Amino acid sequence: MGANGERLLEVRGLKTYFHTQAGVVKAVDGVSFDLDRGEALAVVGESGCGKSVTALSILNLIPDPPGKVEEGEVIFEGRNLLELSDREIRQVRGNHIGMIFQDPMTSLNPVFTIGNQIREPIQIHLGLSRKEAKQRAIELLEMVEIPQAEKRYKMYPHEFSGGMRQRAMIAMALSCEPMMLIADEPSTALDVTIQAQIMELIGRLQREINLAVMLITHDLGVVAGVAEAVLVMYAGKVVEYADIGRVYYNSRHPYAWSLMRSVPRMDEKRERLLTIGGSPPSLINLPPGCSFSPRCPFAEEICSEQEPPLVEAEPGHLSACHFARDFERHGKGVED
Amino acid sequence: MRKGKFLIILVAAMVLALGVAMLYSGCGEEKTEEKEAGAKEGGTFNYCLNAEPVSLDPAQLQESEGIAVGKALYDGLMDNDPDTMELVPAMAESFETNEDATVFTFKLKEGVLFHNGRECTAEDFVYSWNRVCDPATASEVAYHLAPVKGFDEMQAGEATELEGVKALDDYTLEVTLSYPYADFVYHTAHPVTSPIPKEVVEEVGSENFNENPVGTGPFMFDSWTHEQQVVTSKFEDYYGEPAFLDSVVYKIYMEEETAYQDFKAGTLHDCQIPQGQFAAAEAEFGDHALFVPMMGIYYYGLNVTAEPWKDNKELRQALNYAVDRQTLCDVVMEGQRLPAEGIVPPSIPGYQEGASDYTYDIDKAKELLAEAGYPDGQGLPALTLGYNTGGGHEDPAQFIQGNLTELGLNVTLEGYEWGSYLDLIQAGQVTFFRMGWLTDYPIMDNFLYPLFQSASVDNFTMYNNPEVDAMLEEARSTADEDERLELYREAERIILEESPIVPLMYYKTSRVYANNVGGYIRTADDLSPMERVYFIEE
Amino acid sequence: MRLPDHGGPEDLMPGKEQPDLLGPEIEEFELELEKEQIHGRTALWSDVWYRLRHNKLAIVGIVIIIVLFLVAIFAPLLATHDPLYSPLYDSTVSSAEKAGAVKQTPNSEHWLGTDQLGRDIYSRLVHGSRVSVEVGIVAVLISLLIGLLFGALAGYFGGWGDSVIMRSADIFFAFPTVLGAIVIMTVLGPGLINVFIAIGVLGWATIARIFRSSILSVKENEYVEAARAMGASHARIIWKHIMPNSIQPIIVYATMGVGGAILAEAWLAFLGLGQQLPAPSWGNMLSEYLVYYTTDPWMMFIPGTAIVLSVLAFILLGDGLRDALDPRLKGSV
Amino acid sequence: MLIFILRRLYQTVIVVIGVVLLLSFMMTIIPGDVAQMRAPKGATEEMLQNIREKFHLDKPFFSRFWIYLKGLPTFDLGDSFTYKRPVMDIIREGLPWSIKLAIVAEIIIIILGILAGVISSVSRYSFWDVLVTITTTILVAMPIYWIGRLLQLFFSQWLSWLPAAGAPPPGTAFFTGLKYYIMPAVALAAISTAYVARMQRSSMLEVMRQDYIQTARAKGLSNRRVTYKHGLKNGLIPVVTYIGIDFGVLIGAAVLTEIIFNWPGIGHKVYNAVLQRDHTMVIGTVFVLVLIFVFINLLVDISYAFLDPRIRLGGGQEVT
Repeated sequence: MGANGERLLEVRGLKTYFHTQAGVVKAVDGVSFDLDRGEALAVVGESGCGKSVTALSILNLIPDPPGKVEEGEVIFEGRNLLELSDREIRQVRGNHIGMIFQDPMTSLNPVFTIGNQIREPIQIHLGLSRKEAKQRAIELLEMVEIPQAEKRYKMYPHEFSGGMRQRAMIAMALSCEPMMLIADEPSTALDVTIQAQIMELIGRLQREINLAVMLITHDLGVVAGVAEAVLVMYAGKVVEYADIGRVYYNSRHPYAWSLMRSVPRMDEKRERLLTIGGSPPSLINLPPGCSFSPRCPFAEEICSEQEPPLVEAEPGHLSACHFARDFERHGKGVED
Repeated sequence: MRKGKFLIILVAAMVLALGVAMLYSGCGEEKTEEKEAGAKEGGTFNYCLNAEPVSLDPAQLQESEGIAVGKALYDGLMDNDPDTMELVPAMAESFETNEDATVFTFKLKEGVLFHNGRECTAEDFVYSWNRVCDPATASEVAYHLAPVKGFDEMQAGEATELEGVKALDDYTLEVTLSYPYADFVYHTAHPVTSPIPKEVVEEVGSENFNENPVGTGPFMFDSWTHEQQVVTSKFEDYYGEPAFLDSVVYKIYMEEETAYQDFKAGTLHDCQIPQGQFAAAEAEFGDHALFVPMMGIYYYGLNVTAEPWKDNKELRQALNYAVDRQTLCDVVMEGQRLPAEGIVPPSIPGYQEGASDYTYDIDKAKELLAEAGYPDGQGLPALTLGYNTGGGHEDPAQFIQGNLTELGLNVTLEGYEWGSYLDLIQAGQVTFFRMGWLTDYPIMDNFLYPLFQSASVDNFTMYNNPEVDAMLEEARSTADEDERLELYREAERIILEESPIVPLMYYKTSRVYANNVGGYIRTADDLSPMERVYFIEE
Repeated sequence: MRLPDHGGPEDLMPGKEQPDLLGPEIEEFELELEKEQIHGRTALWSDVWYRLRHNKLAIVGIVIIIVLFLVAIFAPLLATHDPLYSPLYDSTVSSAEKAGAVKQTPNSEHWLGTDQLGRDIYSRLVHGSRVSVEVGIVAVLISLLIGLLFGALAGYFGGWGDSVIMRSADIFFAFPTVLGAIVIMTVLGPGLINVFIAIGVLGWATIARIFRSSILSVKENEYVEAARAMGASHARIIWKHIMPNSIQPIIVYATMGVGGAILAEAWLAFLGLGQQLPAPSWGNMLSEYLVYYTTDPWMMFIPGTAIVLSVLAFILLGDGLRDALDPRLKGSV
Repeated sequence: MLIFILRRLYQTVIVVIGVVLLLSFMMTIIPGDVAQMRAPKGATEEMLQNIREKFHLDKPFFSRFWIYLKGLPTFDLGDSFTYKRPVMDIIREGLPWSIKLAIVAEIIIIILGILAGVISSVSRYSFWDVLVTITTTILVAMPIYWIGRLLQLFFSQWLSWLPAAGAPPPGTAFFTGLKYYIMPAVALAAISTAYVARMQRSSMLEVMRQDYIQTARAKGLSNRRVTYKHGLKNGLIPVVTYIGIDFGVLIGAAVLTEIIFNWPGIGHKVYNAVLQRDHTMVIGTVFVLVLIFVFINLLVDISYAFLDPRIRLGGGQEVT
């Protein structure tokens, strides 16, 4: 939410639906947010809330069929990415926006060497020769703190450890000096210690090369040190959007609030972690009113009747709850 | 919707497949008018063989493919006239026989050359016949010379030369038999008895003569690509009329159907007509489709030592009246066979019409069945009718079963593959069986003696009639042709009356040859003499 | 993990897949969708039936199979003629009529025409379905019996028995199938029962392999350990605990195996080693009519289409079953 | 890796000996007296006995088996009963034809099968996909000899484009000779092509939803590059394995094809040999066929390891 820099990306009313035989799955249903140069935004939510689809929609990577971006705009550097031709969007992918994925074990092609895979976008987007591209790839490997880069360059993914692979993925995503990096749960599949290293690396790179980062995670804990703003999603919609401090300490939405309490934290002593009962709703058949209402500990009658709009609970803090403005009082009253 | 489209395509594909099949109905090729005949010298004739020849060594010529090639490479003392099957001299100028048909003296033509250029003399016959009978040669067809004196000693390894074969001089050969056998001279028309040059055998080794055959025939051997073809070329110094053709390539096919396809495509100049296409072939190729009666009989045998056939002549005769040979030949076999009411076919000198009075007469059959003790088939155990699979015997077998069912019998079919079939018949496990008999020589003896003489190994019906045995022996020692044939005829009538077999059909050749070919005939032993064949000027 | 009722042509494919490039969360979401919304419960066989029911190609297969079975059961009622009757054998029929009785093209009297002996092809086709059904079922049962027994012995007990059995399976694999069938049939002689045995015996190795490997994967599971700890007998453990959990690929293979057996009957008949004549079987009919493929090609399309359709049906059902039983199961064609 | 190869070799030997043992036994219990079949018209019992001795038929089963086994390492397979020539000579003549046919069939399988599979996986539910799916399923369901006959009916009988059968005669020019291969190779390849197409399709679809494909797309690669570089190389792995193993099968499984197309190969010969009770021929031929089959399997296993870098060094993964 830091509106202090130069605007890089604007997402407006993004709707991505999947057309299945069981019905239309509204995976992303009207999501809007902004990202400035060098800013780090965390997109948080449970599995199936639409955060990955949002990321894929930005790069127009939604498989069609069955998926389709139905509505909305993704303005990147003044151009609507959704209206670009195939050729043009490919110039953006990997070149201006890099992306890394959750599972480094499977995200690298097992039959090509690491070097080959890093070299590929460099050659394609920057038009470097094979030799130059190799030089650049080795530099990149060094940049992401992979030792013996020259030797590693020739190795296959299966010869790398998980953390190494994710570093290689990052190197690959950053190979063309993109302005923005989308990291889709970059550390989820890794050991806790490695997780921290990877997040640290992303944080460092973001600062050093003024990279805008869209960090997708279900785990608020890991973004604490990196992200400046947080977008909380639930059932394909934005339910809370604010800078990180506000979401952490002054959440205005019961879902985000519960999420905060489901994460173990160093700085707070809690007797037990909160768990959110039930499971995410079917995106085909959303419950009436607020999607979260069946699971919401504070739900009232209105919640299952009317869908709450996304409103400014306080300046710079958006929340989609009927009680957003007086959530603190309302929520605490119930909990204690 | 996608699936709808898919299903529609699926159904459409099926319907289309069926539709194509239905729409197509015999739109045969246009028959081209034959050009005016005019023999042309030269050319290469592609002759169809239906299997790989087992061997090209005369000592191993046993099956029709080997013999077809052998007939072109080798000549013998005598030959059969291609049209009448009567005996005519080949390398022999003439021959004489003594009173009781035990000694034959052949006078040879002079100046007959082997393919290697050397003249062939009586000594070469002596050498070649000895070689055939030598156990070291391991000939499976040495039996052609079995009547020659000294044969048994030779086979047993007790002698190294046939006692009964002598070269009196370069051009006189004397053959003595161990028993009277007037028809022996027919054996000398078989290519197994052809002469081969000793020096070639010694040069290449007896075992390899097969791959390097040299004879006195109208064509010389060039090459043999196993499973593919045998190439022969015209022998310019042939003692008889030299061939018109430059060369004959014997193409080896494993399957009649595919050969027929290639014939139609022009790759082959002749081939067998596959079963089921006789009528169509006749319509398409007219008189180039040759259906010539052959020297063979197709019959169902009854093991007369086994129940229920044993001592029940009426039952056996009933079967003979119950089968509709005419329909079998005309409809099932598409006219490609001749109804057989006797054993010896019409192509054999001595053939008698009406050897039996077995006609299709279901009432008579029923009468006989009742006389046999099984009125309307009651009391008769279920019969099993055996046949060997894969040779086109299925349809006749089913037809016979239908006929016998009509008679009131309970018949099941049992198909065996050839490998075990003969065994089962001889072991008496199959007592009602299909069998065919093709003879090596156009003589009545060759039908009656092997099949019905009580000690013969090929007597599958176990028929044993001392009277018939005596008659057959007598016939063999009768040098006078007419007398001899009369004896055979009588024996045939007796056998038929006793009905150990149900004769069904006489084989016919089923051969087609190309439009641009002349002089092509098919003989009763299912061969085509290549020296008579020529191409016609287009 | 797949969209609940995907029924596109890809259902034919050995390895069933899901829509590509969906993010992981979509897949998880779909799982939820299947479990909760559609089924409400997780009983296996109802799941299977549900998925199968929504696979149109499998339904096509099932329909053909049902028709095949109905035809086989009610063959005598459906046939318009005695499948063995031919006017050629009939002494009351004139010879002119006999000459015209064979190889008639389809007409109102003979719906699919008559064969080379003048018999009604339609009636022979209807009766022939019985042979196909019998061969399919019996041969597969024999394969199952041998294959499951040896597979269970090998997989469950391991050790040298395992080695012996699996090496024997290797031997059967290395043996060219057609040749194996020919040799077995020449040993046994022709006839329907021997066709069952030959086809059945040749199929055991695959089933043993599949069953063994699934037993190996199930064997170490906790519930098996638990059963063993409670002193259950080997037979009981295999039957009660391992079987239900390893049987799925076997069911798929066996279903397709029925189609394979129908096909095998056909080529055995072609080699003259099949069902004894004159009883009609599709294999016999096809090889009989094949003779006339240049003069009367329509004939061979009748048994040919029947064979293809019924084999197709079992393949479609097998594919459908595999997807329905376990969408992730792969490669056991 | 070495241990892996050694283990496979040991299994190979066991399988080969097992096949010979099984086959010898079966040939022994096949009804039908070899001597009887070989004997001339009018043969005596003595002559039959000679034949039996010549072919060792009078000896007990195990001593005959031992005679075989002794000859195997030097490829001394005895003489054919029917052709009276060394079985190995006959195999030497037939095997090249079988292998050549299998190679052409394999080329058809590779080109058509993989192409069809890739096309239908790339454009799922398109016309081509549906066509490929229907064709492949029907092909699998068709008796191979019927496929052969249909081909002959269409291309030889009706259209006269191709020779109905047979191998190219000696001295035929290469391209003319190729015409002889087309139909038998297509018939032989039909079922495998269908399997490969189905396998390739599902393997491609499987690969195309792997994370690394998404990575490749996110790198901004063109669809073509994603499919044919990143997808195909991975998607080919199981297919290549299948094709390799199938090559061994094709050489030995061509019995029906070789009969219908009058191909002078080895499958044809062995079929006739069974019917002729030519024991030495049957056992010798199958021995060579099985040897080829297991050897190719071995090669495939080893080459598989080189195709997939994951196995190259890891060494543990066995392919069955």
